[in-house]
Amino acid sequence: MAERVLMKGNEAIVRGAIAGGCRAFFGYPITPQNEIPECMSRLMPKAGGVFLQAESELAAISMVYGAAAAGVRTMTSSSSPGISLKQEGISYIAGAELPCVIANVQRGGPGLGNIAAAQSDYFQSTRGGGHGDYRTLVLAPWSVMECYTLTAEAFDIADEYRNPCLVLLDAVIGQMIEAIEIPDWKPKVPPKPWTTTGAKGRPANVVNSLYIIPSDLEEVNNRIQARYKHAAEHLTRAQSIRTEDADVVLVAYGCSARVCRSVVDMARGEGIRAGLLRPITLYPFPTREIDALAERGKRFLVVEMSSGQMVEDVRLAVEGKSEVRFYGRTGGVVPAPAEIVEQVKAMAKASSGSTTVNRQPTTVN
Amino acid sequence: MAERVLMKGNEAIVRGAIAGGCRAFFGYPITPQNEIPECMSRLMPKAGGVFLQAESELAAISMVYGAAAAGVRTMTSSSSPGISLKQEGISYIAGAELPCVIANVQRGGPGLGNIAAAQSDYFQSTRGGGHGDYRTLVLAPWSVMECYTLTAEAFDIADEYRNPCLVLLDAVIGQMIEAIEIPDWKPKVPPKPWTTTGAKGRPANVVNSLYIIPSDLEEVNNRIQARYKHAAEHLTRAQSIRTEDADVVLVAYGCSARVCRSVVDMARGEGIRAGLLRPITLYPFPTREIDALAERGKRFLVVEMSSGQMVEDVRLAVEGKSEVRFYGRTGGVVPAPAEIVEQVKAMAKASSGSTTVNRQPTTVN
Amino acid sequence: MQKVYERPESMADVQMSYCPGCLHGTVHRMIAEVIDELGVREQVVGVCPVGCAVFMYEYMSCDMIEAAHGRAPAVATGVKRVLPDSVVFTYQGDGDLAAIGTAEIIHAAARGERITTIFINNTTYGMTGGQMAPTTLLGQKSTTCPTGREAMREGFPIRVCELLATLDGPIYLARVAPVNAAGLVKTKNAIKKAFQKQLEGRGFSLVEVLCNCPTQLKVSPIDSLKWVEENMVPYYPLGEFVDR
Amino acid sequence: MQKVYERPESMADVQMSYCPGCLHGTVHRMIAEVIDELGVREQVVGVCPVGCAVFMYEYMSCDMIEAAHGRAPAVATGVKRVLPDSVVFTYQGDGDLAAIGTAEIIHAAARGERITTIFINNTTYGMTGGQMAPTTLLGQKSTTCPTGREAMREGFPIRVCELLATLDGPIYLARVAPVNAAGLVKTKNAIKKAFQKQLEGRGFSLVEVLCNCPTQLKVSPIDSLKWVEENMVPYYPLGEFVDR
Amino acid sequence: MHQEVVMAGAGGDGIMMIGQLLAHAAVLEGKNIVWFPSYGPESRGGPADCTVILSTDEIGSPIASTPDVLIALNQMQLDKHAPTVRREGLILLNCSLAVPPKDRDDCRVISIPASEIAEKAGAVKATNMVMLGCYAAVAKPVTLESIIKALPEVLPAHRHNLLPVNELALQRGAEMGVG
Amino acid sequence: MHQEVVMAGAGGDGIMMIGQLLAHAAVLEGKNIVWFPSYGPESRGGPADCTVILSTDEIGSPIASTPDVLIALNQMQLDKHAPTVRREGLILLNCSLAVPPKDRDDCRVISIPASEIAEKAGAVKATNMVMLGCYAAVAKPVTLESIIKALPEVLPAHRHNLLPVNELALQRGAEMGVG
Amino acid sequence: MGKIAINNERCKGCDLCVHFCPKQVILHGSSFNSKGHRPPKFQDDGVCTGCAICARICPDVAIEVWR
Amino acid sequence: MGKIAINNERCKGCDLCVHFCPKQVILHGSSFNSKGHRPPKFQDDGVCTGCAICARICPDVAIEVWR
Ligand SMILES: Cc1ncc(C[n+]2csc(CCOP(=O)(O)OP(=O)(O)O)c2C)c(N)n1
Ligand SMILES: Cc1ncc(C[n+]2csc(CCOP(=O)(O)OP(=O)(O)O)c2C)c(N)n1
Ligand code: SF4
Ligand code: SF4
Ligand code: SF4
Ligand code: SF4
Ligand code: SF4
Ligand code: SF4
Ligand SMILES: [Mg+2]
Ligand SMILES: [Mg+2]
Repeated sequence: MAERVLMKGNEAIVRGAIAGGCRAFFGYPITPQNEIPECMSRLMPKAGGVFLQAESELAAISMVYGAAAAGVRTMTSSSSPGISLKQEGISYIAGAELPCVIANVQRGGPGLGNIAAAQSDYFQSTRGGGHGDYRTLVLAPWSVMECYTLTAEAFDIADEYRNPCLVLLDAVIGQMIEAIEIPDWKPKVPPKPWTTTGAKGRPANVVNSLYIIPSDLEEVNNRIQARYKHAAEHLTRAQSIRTEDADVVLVAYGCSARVCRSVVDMARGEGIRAGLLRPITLYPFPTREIDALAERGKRFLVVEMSSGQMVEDVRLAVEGKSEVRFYGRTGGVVPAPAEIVEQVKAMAKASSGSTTVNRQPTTVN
Repeated sequence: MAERVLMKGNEAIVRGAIAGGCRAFFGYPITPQNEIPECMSRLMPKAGGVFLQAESELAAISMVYGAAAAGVRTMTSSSSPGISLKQEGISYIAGAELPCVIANVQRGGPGLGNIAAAQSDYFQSTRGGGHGDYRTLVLAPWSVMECYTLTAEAFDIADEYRNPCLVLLDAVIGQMIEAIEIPDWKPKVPPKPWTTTGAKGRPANVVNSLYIIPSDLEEVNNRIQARYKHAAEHLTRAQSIRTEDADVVLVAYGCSARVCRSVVDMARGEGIRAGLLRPITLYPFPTREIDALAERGKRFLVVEMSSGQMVEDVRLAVEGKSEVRFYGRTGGVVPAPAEIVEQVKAMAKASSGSTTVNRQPTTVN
Repeated sequence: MQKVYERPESMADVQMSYCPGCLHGTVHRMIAEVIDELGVREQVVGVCPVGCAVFMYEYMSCDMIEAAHGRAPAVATGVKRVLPDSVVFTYQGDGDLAAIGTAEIIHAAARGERITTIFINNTTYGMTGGQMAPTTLLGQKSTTCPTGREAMREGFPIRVCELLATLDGPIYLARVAPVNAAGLVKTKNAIKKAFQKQLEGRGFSLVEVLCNCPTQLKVSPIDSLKWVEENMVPYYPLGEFVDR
Repeated sequence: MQKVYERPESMADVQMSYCPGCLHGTVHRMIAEVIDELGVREQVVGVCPVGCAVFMYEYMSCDMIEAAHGRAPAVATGVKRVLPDSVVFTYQGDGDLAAIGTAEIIHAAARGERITTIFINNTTYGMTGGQMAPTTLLGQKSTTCPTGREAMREGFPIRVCELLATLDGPIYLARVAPVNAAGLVKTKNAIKKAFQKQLEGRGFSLVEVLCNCPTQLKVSPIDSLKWVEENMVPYYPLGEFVDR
Repeated sequence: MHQEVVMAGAGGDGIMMIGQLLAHAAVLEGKNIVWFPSYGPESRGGPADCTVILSTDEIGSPIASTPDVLIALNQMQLDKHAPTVRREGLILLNCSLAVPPKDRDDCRVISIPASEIAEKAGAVKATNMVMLGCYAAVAKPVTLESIIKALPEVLPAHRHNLLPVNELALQRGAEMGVG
Repeated sequence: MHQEVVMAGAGGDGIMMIGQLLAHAAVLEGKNIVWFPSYGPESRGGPADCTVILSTDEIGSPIASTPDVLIALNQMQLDKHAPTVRREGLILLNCSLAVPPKDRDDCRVISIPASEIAEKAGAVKATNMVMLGCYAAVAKPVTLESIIKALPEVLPAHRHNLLPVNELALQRGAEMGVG
Repeated sequence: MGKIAINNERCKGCDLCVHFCPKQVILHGSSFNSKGHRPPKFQDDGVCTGCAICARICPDVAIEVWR
Repeated sequence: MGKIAINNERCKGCDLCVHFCPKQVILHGSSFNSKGHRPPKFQDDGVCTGCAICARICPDVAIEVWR
């Protein structure tokens, strides 16, 4: 067994990033992600990279834009309100077809909210909270180990798709400590002939998202959409846990998936065949995997620490073929396994209907 | 016939706002909405209200927050990149349960994009581009007349739901001139005992979105979600044009609905029974209306000036009961009626399948 | 004997969440006293920052608004513009005012908004755990400049009063340090003057209060006041910078 | 006879989209000349603003980045920090730099970023149609202050050089006005000096260029230069504000 | 009655203004109209065009992708828009600054030396009015009277001294259309 | 083996530290662990608690909603967390600062005067260690040896002079648990 | 002649009053309050002038003064 | 002794060169270029010094200078 070291999720983000070739970090403090910039300020100089605390989230994402244009693997991190501030910048990065990595350690919202764990930025993350037809590719770690590996991989993905890649976690995943085995990691860096590094021995390069002629901009959009299509084919990832024989499939990511992992065993302890489908990529979403389960008649219970956001992606995947229920807690409340077990039991008992919604908030149409 | 006056969409926003009781406008220039602040700077002082050009969109939305807290009907306007910058502020307004009106005259994106008309901020508008479990109530005028009336009404809605209300248009609707009849308008202003206007003869009021205890914040979220549920029941609005006997129902809003209005007649001219379902509220979305049409076997062609955003709401409403196709143009390209007629024809010919996607970008899963 | 000093009416009778010895509470009380003395409590609308003083709305007994991080001057502008007879103040830390909120404070000052800002410069982001602030001194360590702030890496600390004094909008700008008996009196006087200037309706007023953060400095409250006097005052000279 | 003046190598041979007589083009050319004279074209990364100069990337023959409105100094910081040997400049209008981008320019200056900013102060938002800028003069009309700027309503114009001069990070700050033959020479010299300062690697440099906007002023190009001289220069005094 | 007109010139040509004048005249006649502008990236002197749709019915798309009528004030704009005009449509051009298209013999093409006519009428600036007058006479979207009646609403008050020359230009243009 | 412990005290009590110490010891023994903190809004002196879950299996929820064990250092935290402990769970409290709960006779409740024991061992600051030692002896999540072995990893290097007193406090606590 | 009263439950034991009192009649405390802080002790030996400096510095508004 | 050449197609007829030439050898133009601007005329009567002030002010980089 390789050596296991104890690490906080936020620290694993930093170490994974550096392993993934990140050499420039620009951030601004905000709880519950402060360990990321703090740890970066210690480790990045040792890795020969740049750490800079920006004057704001706007400045941070713009510095990322500049460093990405200059061809360096770069990232920023923040938590919900700070991520909202970066939306214009993220849209620019997507529009200029630049790679970068962004970590969002979600907290309770809306507004100032609180610093507890929430998953209410799912729409913002997967639908693009900024303007225009872009998306961020979204990875959702559920363990400290995945904080490390998915962050490292995020840089490869961002470079491959020339698009921002978001690592979406929450206060629990960011703040918890687990033992991990540090993997060997070799970044895959594609050539970047488009960088603005000084026009030495080549024509001048321009990094830009302005296309004043609509058909030119449409062409860019088509190129970007084609990349998303490619990602849907090649990047989508989900973990299935005991779904094979399951009657009720829980769908959850990140912290709520951890809770649901306990629920699966507890429910089975009570004789209910429960399983868990855990999307690892939230965009692209594992539509096909869920559709396949729906085809086999499985019923779904979507669990989120939100009032119902990912449930829309599940419903879009299921498209009426099977029942989709939702259970959510908001405002930083982490649901206890027992509450969810109750939901699973109720569902196992009830005859299959169409989409229903339980107790706490609601699906949204 | 009452007197008809020629007016630009953007100007109608201003005049509708003042008729709706708006007495404080805070904005920042950006094309294609500059007529809004410019016209406000002339008309608001005459109405005894406040016009102030802020130093940025961030400041503008924060000034709106302050003025709303002080109990005055207030609004801001911008276009796509500027709206992205307001996302944190909008989330705060929603979290503090304040009313306000925001106009977004959408332009081509992502990034700097261009200044032509687009509808690619639909996700941002209807899913909340900011963090947390809030939504903005979204009204989508398709004529200069509606620019006036829906903006006026937006203030009543915002006050009733204590939530930001977004008037979502685009460069075409904002820039075009039509003749309108100025209606009589009586704002409905509810009492606002929660305003921070100085604690005179009452205990001090606090306007705030910070709830450090998760269960407190969850309670706020439940209250907010209950309002959205109420809105879904009472606020949802859509216009049906020749859908009764239609085989193919076009679904479109704003500028693309105008184009589709032409398409309906053209298609019928060619013997195809086409109709148009035009959502006037985008959030809450007319799910029930679309579901009812789907129940009756109608097939849908969603037309957007985006790579496919509202189509998700249509698919969520249809839930596999009927076929949903998508046709979109992006980057500021306005589709010509003839292109869409081709799509309708192809659809009328083809046998019904499930969701299919045509030519230009794509649905997104 | 009669009572000569008690909780001012404008302060709520609750426990504050600040660390022991943190001057946030001291400055809160001075503001409340000034509001009482000017008899304007019922006109006051205060705007809280995001920072350790984020809960200030619980500690005051006047109307209060919680602003987004850095945006308090814009929120205050929104209030004052629609309620010209109100007395509006913002209370902001150095992260809030001099980092993320730089544009908002400069433009509120340049516009000569009739508001008053109490600016708490404690050279650190107290609330989030002692990260570098724009006012962190050269050489000073923080959780994001663990080897000490270096000019050519993290840049130079910003002197807010001097910066704002180049604008035509402010009518009162002062820097004070309530770290000794005389400083306490001067601080209170400056805050009072700033509010009085607002009542004159001619422009913007701000008082920069050099404060301690014993927690992030990791010293006792008393030593933290000495630290302010010995390290901050030389770089941030005290005095009135604008008075017109 | 030999050619003594032609298009500098660092400028692309294309038509610019500026209005007739607009000095944006004049200043572009000076920047290109300086880059040529210093022989650094292959190290240059320029950052364009959002404003009339938004297409500058088409007019230069060096690497260029289009920044979001106001964020050019942060973008430039990102570039310079990861490519310390590059020569990085931003080109920004008064709306871009002194309104939405206030925080970014102040902090880039305070950090002493080794970049150069060419700041075009034309007292207006040219690109969007002549709205009020932070630098619009008192009394000056604009499409958002149609009756003329009033101090107690729209606030006072901001003097950027004076503002930045209170910081320790800038090593060169100058204001020039290329509105007459002497001004042309001084402008070019100031731009060159600013770039040279960057090459010294000690801090931030900025040249504020008082410019015309004949279109929004609604006067002829020649009259617009007179307007700059008669109305702007008295409020925005020319000279070097920092040189260290 | 339903007519879609694209008017195209350079910034400063007064294209937007004749579009709005036509719109006002149509409103006077109780018609429905939509006016829609489009500008190039240039701040001044770049291409500028607008679309006016007049109809006695409800107007759908505000964009004329295959207009019935093109009014082109210069060569660049003629070249750009001529191909979009519908078969059997009308192309009206200012032959002072442009030559008729070779490949649109499926359309009615009318060339008038509008700049010269305007100059003779008293102001080159009124070239736009000459074109509008001619269009009104040829395609009869509204009467010339309605246009003349609408003039004071469109011309800013401080330009009302120019009413006569504009009116004259409209009439001269109309004569070209009738003739 | 699967055990969920909540440790609760005030900021400055070293709660987070004993949680991490337990985690390190568990890793030394090849167990899976999750440690998770929670702070109040207070900057200093407010409530601070952490959860440690130790297991020989994969760990699901990192939050212990019904913990097996509560270690409470003061009354407020005891009152807050005692009701959450599972039936037949363990409540360990510092009776120097808190009195045992009246309504949890379904649990094993152990009260030790940890502050006094720590003071006698040489430092009140080591109260946390006394509690951890006692817990280790009673519930045997890991051996005391593993904890002592892990101590240097958790204590910052400049505090290594305090290793002996901490070790002593751990042992005194363990003795309370065994006794 | 003055006297002060310290609200022990509000006091956080920062000792700033101890340090600021010009007459040194406030002494470092030794017993804890319910929150674990040690409020100082006012030693009322008639020396207190009621100058209220202690109350002015007290960050927790824990001191009242009589004169 | 100098001379200049004006690139008529690039010129926007702003007349700044006309105004700035110390020798007044650049005159307001009368014919239009293809974009509708009126480039000025260089009147080459040997007075031009090749000082290049005209080229330095020209916003459209339309002037080349020989000396
Ligand atoms: C948009 C946003 N960014 C960052 C934060 C996190 N944050 C909270 S307080 C704070 C800094 C507070 O420092 P300062 O203003 O100096 O106040 P202090 O705590 O020192 O009194 C930060 C960065 C936030 N809440 N929102
Ligand atoms: C976030 C955002 N806000 C607003 C705009 C619109 N905008 C474009 S240019 C500009 C102002 C330009 O003024 P200035 O910087 O002075 O440059 P000038 O055009 O005068 O040269 C504005 C507000 C934008 N593109 N993005
Ligand atoms: S962290 Fe610092 S500023 Fe914040 S309350 Fe504690 S001592 Fe005061
Ligand atoms: S609008 Fe003004 S600043 Fe912009 S190009 Fe024209 S003259 Fe120059
Ligand atoms: S009132 Fe003055 S003398 Fe009396 S205890 Fe307080 S500080 Fe000391
Ligand atoms: S200053 Fe106040 S809080 Fe501090 S020790 Fe004295 S009474 Fe207690
Ligand atoms: S070079 Fe000098 S003298 Fe010759 S035309 Fe130009 S400005 Fe005039
Ligand atoms: S300065 Fe240049 S653009 Fe202007 S008139 Fe002279 S040559 Fe033409
Ligand atoms: Mg601070
Ligand atoms: Mg400008």
